[in-house]
Amino acid sequence: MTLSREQMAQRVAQEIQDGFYVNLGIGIPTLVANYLPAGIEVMLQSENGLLGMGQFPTEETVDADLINAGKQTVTVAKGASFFDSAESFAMIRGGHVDLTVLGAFEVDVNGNIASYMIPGKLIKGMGGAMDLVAGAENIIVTMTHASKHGQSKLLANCSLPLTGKGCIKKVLTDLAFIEIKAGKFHLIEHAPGVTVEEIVKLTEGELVVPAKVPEMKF
Amino acid sequence: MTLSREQMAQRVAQEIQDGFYVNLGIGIPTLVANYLPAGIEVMLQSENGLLGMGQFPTEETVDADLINAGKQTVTVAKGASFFDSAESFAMIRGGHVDLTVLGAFEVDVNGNIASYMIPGKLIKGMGGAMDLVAGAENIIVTMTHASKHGQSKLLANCSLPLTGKGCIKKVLTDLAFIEIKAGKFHLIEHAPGVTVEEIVKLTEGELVVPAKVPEMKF
Amino acid sequence: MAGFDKVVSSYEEAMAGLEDNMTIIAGGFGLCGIPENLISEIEKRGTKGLTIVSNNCGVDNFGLGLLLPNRQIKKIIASYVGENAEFERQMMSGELDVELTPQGTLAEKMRAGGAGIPAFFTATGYGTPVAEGKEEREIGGKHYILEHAIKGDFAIVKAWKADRYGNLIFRKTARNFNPMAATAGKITVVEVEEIVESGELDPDQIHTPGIYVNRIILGTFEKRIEQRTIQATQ
Amino acid sequence: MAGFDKVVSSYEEAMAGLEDNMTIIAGGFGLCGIPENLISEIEKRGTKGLTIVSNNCGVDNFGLGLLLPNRQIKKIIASYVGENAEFERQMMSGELDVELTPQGTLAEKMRAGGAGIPAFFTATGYGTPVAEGKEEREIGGKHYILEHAIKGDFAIVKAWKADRYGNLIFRKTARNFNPMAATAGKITVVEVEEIVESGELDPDQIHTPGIYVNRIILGTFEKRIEQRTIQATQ
Repeated sequence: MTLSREQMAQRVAQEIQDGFYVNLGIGIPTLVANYLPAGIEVMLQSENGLLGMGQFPTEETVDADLINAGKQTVTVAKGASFFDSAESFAMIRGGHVDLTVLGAFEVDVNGNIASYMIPGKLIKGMGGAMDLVAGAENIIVTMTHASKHGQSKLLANCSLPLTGKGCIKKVLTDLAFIEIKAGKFHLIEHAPGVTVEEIVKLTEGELVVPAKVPEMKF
Repeated sequence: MTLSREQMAQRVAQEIQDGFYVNLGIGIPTLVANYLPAGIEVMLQSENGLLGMGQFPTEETVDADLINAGKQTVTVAKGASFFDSAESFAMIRGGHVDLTVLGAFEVDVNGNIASYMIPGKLIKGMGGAMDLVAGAENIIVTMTHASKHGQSKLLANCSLPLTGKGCIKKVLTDLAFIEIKAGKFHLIEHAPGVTVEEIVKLTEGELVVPAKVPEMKF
Repeated sequence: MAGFDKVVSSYEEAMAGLEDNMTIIAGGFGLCGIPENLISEIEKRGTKGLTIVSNNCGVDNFGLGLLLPNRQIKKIIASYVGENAEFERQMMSGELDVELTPQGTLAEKMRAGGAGIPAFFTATGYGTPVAEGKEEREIGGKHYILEHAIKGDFAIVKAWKADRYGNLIFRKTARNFNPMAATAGKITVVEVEEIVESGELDPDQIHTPGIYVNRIILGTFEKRIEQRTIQATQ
Repeated sequence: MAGFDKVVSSYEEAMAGLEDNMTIIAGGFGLCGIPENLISEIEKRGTKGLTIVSNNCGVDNFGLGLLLPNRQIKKIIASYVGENAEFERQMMSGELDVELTPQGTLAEKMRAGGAGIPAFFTATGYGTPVAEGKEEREIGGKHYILEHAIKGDFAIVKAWKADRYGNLIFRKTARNFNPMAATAGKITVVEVEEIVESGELDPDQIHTPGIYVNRIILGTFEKRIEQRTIQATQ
């Protein structure tokens, strides 16, 4: 059984520690906020200029001047602050965000990531993704392990134009939790009901498989 | 009769236009604020983080958290703002200040200025002077025309280490108002009671003297 | 205009001096904090050949998207240009030149333009298409590319409050690119929801000092919401 | 310390981890807005071989000047180091290494350190002794030199108010270098005059977001005035 989007978010959430400042990208990363471990405090950074993002507003509290990086209306959490875009990316580029979670099309054994552009298709832009991957010390990429047609997204070399070079160390897919070290993928955990063989088959880049691969816990 | 410090300040003040943002250095430049033409509004920038510097405080209003770049206690004028040092020098370096007035040891025909360091003497530092001369479009240097020993301070080449290169276009001395253009000094006005000959004698760098040199008006 | 009073009374006056082929730096993120009436004034003037520097390009019938139907924009420098069918058409047909720039780099380029920093190194974009044609350098064992400052003939800015001297306060995430844009225009025009007398704003709480601002105009704003997202009621 | 509560209860705890030969970035301009008790704690600890990055170096018996008698400072990076006899003695004798840096460049180097910008070009210092050994470049017909970012093992900062999460508000010109210093330390320690509960500060009015701050301590301050200048009474 491959992980659902919610399970992927749930597994990523386990990596978050008390007192972390976290930037969550659009898509699965956004769902991570719903699965934070009990008893820990986290502040969400939104790169359009907000530290301490809260829940979505009610009809009564919706405010056009208060949105997140996905352009959705939001609210603020206790202790939040607003700032301009230069300051926001100073935080990101300067490595002050403890964890960044974002999606991707492809990742390779050298930690390269491709996530913003498919040649021939409409190019909408990289937004803040290039800044996030270049600045964060700690990034988790969330994506499906392979395309619908069974093509691996964990490659020896990214085939698409890069969003960042040599910056990804952790990937959470619907099949596995993988670390990238010294030019290789390392299998850290497999999803419940997914065999190591299936993971190996769908991983194009060199994958180091330890003798015993733990199953993800939820 | 050479100009007094107050007269020098008074002449410089005539160059200030309504709505100017002005940075005044320590010494004679500071006195300029006392001679602003009637009916004009000026905002004084202090590079330690204040736009809209006011008068000195009274005993009652003195505040250790409110000083100018000369470390004197001050007050704020109407419409003032505080900001950090990076923002302050963004204003200066970015050319947003309309007029900068500062002192110097020497100026030369190429617009070079030496104002912060005399080799062999104690070096206290350049403070914000290098930023001010590199960033301002419009600078007036105020200094005596020559040393007490009669040595010209308007030179063919500055002899002291530079504060800035090719950045000075106007000099107001106790003898004359001088512009620097195309590698030469140009005599614009003489001080009342000072002859053109005296000025020529005390100007080491090449000085262009027009047929008729107006006398400064106060 | 005497002294520091920067308030103008019409949008026509606010954008006076705008000419074909100028560069305009605009504040705003998505449709949040955009100078919507200044954009409408540019549409009305029909100015052509513009280079626009803005994080996004509005939507089909709002924000900077309004400048597309009459092909007023020659080039746009932006980080994300999604939600706009006419934009896509002009981009695909080559009528519109699009220079994609990472969001943080774009913000820093505007800041640098205002701050007299002509160029800076950043890791953002190293090893990506953004690095093409740019100088690369290793500093302290990490790779960087050189990015240059951006300045505009005009900057168009939306703030919440201003005093008559042009001191600005922004509100919530409508701040975004506006403070940097304000510093980077030869002429900086700001539209606001409220103008107060000089001296009424706390000097410690001003986001943008008036020195960067040339003109202030009082506006009314639609503030369209792009992704209205409401909590499920309990 | 749970969650984001960054308040510590002693100066000893505030400076825990400080070791010989570390680099400390300090806020303050002259004696205005200096972290005076954090400096005293460093004096008390007797830490040696320090590199100090600060606009000034205090006076003989106050501020960073307190670190001179026991020769705790190996090197100082500053823009102006005037008013201090012991400083002059150590500088002239070569016991103290002084790197003079223009004030605006110093502020920008600290900001760059915090913002992940490793180096930037500036016109400041071009053609002067400051340019020696630095890369020069002509950009758009103007001359610039390349300056590099500064980061510290510690940053010591004085703010006016903080909430428990480390969000900071500065007061008047005591702000100066403090916000940049706060971004540039691996460990940033802030002493303040008042600590409020999180959520009490207006999110629009925070000068330094708590993400940059590691420790907060409540202090009492002498706030010595260097040039007490009073208006002549009328």
